[in-house]
Amino acid sequence: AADTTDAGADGAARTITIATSNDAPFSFTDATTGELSGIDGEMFLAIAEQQGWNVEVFVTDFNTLIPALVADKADVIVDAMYITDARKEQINFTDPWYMQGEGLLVPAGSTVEDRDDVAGLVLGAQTGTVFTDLIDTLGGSETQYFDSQAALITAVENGQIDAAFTDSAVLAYSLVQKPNPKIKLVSPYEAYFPGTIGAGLRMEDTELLADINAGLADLKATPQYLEILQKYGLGEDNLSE
Amino acid sequence: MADNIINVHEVHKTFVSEDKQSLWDRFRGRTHEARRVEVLKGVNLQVTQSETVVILGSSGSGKSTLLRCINKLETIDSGRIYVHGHLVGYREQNGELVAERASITAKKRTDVGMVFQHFNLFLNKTALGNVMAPLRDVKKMSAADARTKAVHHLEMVGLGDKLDNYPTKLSGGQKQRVAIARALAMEPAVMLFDEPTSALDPELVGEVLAVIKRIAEEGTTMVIVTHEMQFAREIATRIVVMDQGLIVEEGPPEIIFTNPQHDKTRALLSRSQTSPN
Amino acid sequence: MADNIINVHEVHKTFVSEDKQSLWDRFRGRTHEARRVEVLKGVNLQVTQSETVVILGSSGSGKSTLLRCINKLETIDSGRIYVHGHLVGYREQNGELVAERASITAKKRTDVGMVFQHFNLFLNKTALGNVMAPLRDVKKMSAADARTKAVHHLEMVGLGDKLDNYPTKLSGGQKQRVAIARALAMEPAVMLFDEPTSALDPELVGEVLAVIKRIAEEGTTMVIVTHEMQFAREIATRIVVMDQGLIVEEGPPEIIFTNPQHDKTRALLSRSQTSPN
Amino acid sequence: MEFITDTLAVFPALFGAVPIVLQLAAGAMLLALVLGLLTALARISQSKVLRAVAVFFVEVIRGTPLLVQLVYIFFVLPSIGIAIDPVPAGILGLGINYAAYLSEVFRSAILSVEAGQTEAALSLGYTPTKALWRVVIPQSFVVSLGPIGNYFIAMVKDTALTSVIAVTEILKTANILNSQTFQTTEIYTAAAILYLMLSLPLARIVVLMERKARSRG
Amino acid sequence: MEFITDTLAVFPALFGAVPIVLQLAAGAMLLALVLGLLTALARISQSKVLRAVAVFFVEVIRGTPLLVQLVYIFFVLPSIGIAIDPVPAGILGLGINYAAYLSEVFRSAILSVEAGQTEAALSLGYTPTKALWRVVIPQSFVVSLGPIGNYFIAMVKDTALTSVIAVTEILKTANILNSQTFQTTEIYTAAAILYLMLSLPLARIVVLMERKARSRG
Ligand SMILES: Nc1ncnc2c1ncn2[C@@H]1O[C@H](COP(=O)(O)OP(=O)(O)OP(=O)(O)O)[C@@H](O)[C@H]1O
Ligand SMILES: Nc1ncnc2c1ncn2[C@@H]1O[C@H](COP(=O)(O)OP(=O)(O)OP(=O)(O)O)[C@@H](O)[C@H]1O
Ligand SMILES: [Mg+2]
Ligand SMILES: [Mg+2]
Repeated sequence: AADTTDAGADGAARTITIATSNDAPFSFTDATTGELSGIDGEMFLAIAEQQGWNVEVFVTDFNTLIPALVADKADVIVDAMYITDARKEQINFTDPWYMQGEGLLVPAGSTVEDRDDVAGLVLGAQTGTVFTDLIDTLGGSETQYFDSQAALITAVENGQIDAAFTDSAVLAYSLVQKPNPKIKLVSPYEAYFPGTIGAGLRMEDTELLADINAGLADLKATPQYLEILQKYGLGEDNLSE
Repeated sequence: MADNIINVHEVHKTFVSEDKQSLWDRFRGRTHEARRVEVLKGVNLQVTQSETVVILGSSGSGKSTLLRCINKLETIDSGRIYVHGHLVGYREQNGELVAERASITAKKRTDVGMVFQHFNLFLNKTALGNVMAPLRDVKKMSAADARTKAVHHLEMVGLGDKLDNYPTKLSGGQKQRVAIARALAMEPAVMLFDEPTSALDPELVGEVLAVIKRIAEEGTTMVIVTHEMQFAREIATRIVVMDQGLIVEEGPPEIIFTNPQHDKTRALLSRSQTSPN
Repeated sequence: MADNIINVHEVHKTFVSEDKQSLWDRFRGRTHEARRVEVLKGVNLQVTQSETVVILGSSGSGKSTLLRCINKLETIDSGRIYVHGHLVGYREQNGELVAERASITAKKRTDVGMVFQHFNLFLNKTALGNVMAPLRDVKKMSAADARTKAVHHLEMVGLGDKLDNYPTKLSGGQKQRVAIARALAMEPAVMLFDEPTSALDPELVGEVLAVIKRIAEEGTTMVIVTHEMQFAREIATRIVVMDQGLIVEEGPPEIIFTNPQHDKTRALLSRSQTSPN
Repeated sequence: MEFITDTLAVFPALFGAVPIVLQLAAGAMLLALVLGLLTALARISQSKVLRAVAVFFVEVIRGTPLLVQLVYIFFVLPSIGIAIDPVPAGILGLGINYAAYLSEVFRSAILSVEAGQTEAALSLGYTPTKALWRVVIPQSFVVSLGPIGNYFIAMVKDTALTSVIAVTEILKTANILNSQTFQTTEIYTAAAILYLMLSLPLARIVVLMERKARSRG
Repeated sequence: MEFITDTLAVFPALFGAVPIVLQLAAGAMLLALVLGLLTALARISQSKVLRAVAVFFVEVIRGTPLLVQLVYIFFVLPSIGIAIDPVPAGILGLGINYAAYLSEVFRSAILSVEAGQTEAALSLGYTPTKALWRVVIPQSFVVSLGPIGNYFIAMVKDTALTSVIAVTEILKTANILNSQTFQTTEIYTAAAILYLMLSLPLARIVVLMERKARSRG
């Protein structure tokens, strides 16, 4: 998968490998259809179609997405990754795709109503996400880091942690997939970390960056852009300027 | 008969050994017919207080098996073995032998001391530890009492200076003397010796035989299996000759050695005369 | 001297064995002084075509070491050993012995056949496979030729019906005869036997000695270490007596056996007369 | 040069995880020793049921990956009401896994003690149970020492697997550092060296213990 | 009941990962056998340098967790220009790791072949090298069969660790399924059973092979 970016010079369709941690609803292979799905997934498919690329998917833990990209395992990170300064030192980001913030997941019986209430509790986040920085500031009695969003949610369900911070879209989506009386999303909740999502590329792949940005601009100009967001429970609030 | 210390009555013992099976037979759970060897074919033997009975017999005649049955290290098919008038390892119920509780058998076994060909010292214990262990674990003696007694018995067998040696630091003859002290310290009514010197280098045999002789002279009741004819003749109050699972001849040594009746006895004696070992 | 098949000249051989060290000494890299034992102290021996030399000597006198040196299974300290006029395992350079290439030593070793006390058959090969292996691997013979030759030699030692038996399915005497066939098939100029029957049960000794005798009668040059005095007397054209690393007496068997000069020889002979084994 | 200083700079953060690793390994080993000995005794017991249970336990544990067992204990057991924190779950998972292997060590060590030892004890009036505990098992421990030591070293390394159940041991710490600083090479090199610093001295000790045990034999 | 049918429903998806597991295990075992034998030969060779290199290799590999080795190969090696796909990286990692262990198996098996075998071969005119390859090594393989088999089973289970380097083997497949359906219990139960279905028959085969080898002896 690594050096397929260079293929296609002879006119054959170019293959782009995307890296994802396979978390719904951002970018994941649908268990039933086998198709790449999700917000970021479908957006990238739209861009790829427009650019005439084939798409391959490389699945790895979230915290190894950047190492995997740098190690040439994939060409683009397409996984709802926040554009942050720390990450920008390692990789390039495209123009913003959309905006979203974190959600707070707690056991059903919890009295937590806001992130200020979690001081002294056992907190959890996914290894490698920006939320690890957030929970470090909240005064939890203990913090635990999980390799996947699913593990994080299960830990709340099991009572192994008292509060989990992660993408609100994931939390909402998981409750739709498997309605679970043991856990609840804190609502209303104003994100501390409203972030901008983008795709990540290796520093040197400037040409590909330009292509994706061009495709993205085109996509944003179509109604399909909002349709994708709405399909997975996001809306106009999440549009990036 | 009740004043017999040991009374072996019509004892039969059969070993059942499975034939070696091929890989596939085992895998498919096929079993061959078992091979059955009757090793004791109705043995009778009485041993009374202060006797020294020496059992002779060629290899495979069942001598060891007989000793092991007396101590219930083997089960028997039929017959009865009484020690001090009690069955060992069994209860009688409607004329049948039924296994008794292990703890009861254990208690009865303290009446019988056994010394093995290969010593069987506890390898993780010193000479002293070997003699003390059963005194503490079985007789529940205090550490101090057990120690005093153990030292006494080790001194009796001439090992007062080897108390703290582990078995690996003892010669064969020394090991066997520790084993004898260990058995004697339990004050059994009878001592069984199964070829106590045949695993020893020739030059070490003498020291062990000397110890056994001294114990005999003190009046301890003993049954000894040995191939040392000269020793047997000197020590035995009675010689018992076994052949193919039966006792074929018995009597005082002066008669057995000078006027053997049974062919087997003659063969045994003649063999020992021509070759010194 | 060049017509000697074997010429051992003033050979010295010392074994250096390190003393057993304690755990801590080893851990801290401390080494004790090595223990040095001079096992050959200047041995001279010539063997000519069709001779059958029998080496006698008590245990530890250096007999095995001498044979092993001849075949370069041991290095020597000083002296020279020539087989067919060539040094084995060494080149001479400015009067010093220098190790030669392993492949050259290997080639020279095919001139010398050796039969070991413990047979050392290749355990993963049948009788036939054992004899064929060196023919194929060393002599580079074709499978068919090697097979023919191997069968021939196995028949010579009376094992034509055991070709496909693995060593575990052969008796000790049969194993030793396979080992002899294996060595003979390489057509060595001389055969060395190191106590070829001492690991055998008494009833199997005869069959091996018979085979060796037949080979001797065919005129094969041989050096035999054995404790079988009767056999030595019958087969030897010359007896060599070793003691403490030296050859102390040699001569034709009729003289050595009837009129031994050296104390050691007399001791050896007298011992063998009193005890039949 | 920069690589070396950068790598060295990672160590302080990783050292913080060493106590957790030691806690995991010590706790799990204790559990494995007790459970392993019990399982071994069950396997050589008279009771058919006990034997079958022990065999089933050993086969299932040895037939599945430790990683799956850890995931199971941490994420699945809570669904039947047994919720366990990461470190205890790690101890439980490692302990149960190694118990299955140690039970085989104990079993073969017990069987390797000569029958003559038991017979001597019986002939002196020990009950079979007492002979097992006072004579056979102490001797079998000496035989087991080497294998136990080697399993302990393996266990120290296997603590790395608990990173998947959110235990902040060395590897997890390295992962977290990596997702913050992205100094992949330096961080994992430091982690590897730290594991070597833990396991090599242990291996030395095991060799020494084994020799010592043998020389006493 | 629903639990059982839900669990059974997971299997088809997991079965898809079995070929990858077999590919990993077979490839890694082949690599481990070759590299392990070479390492063993290096350890018993005359050359001090070769011996030192082999010891270093074995100690480093046995002193670090396989999980760390896999991460290293997959994420760190690319920084020095060696980029490897997940499955080849898994084969390489497992293969190198097991080579270190197999080298010890081979070494002790080679040393366990009686010196008499070599002496007989030498006396028949084999060179030392030829004696090693034609006489000693074939016999040592018979001795090694059992341990090799057991390491192979362990390796099949250790393929689970390659889930962290993005190999879609059984555990990774289970993780992926879990992040979409959240049927934690059913999914991991099915995964555990699948591993048992792979390793138990292998264990049976190893026992049979071992007995067979011994009976030929
Ligand atoms: N556990 C066993 N299973 C099967 N057969 C056995 C067993 N123990 C002994 N035997 C057989 O029982 C027979 C008698 O054995 P026993 O040891 O009593 O003979 P022995 O007279 O003591 O001989 P030795 O002088 O050689 O010690 C022998 O044929 C032996 O092979
Ligand atoms: N590899 C070795 N290392 C140290 N000493 C050795 C070695 N091989 C033999 N020796 C010693 O060399 C001496 C002579 O041994 P050798 O085997 O040649 O005697 P031998 O005459 O063949 O005796 P035997 O009749 O017992 O076979 C002995 O003292 C022996 O202990
Ligand atoms: Mg006997
Ligand atoms: Mg010799």
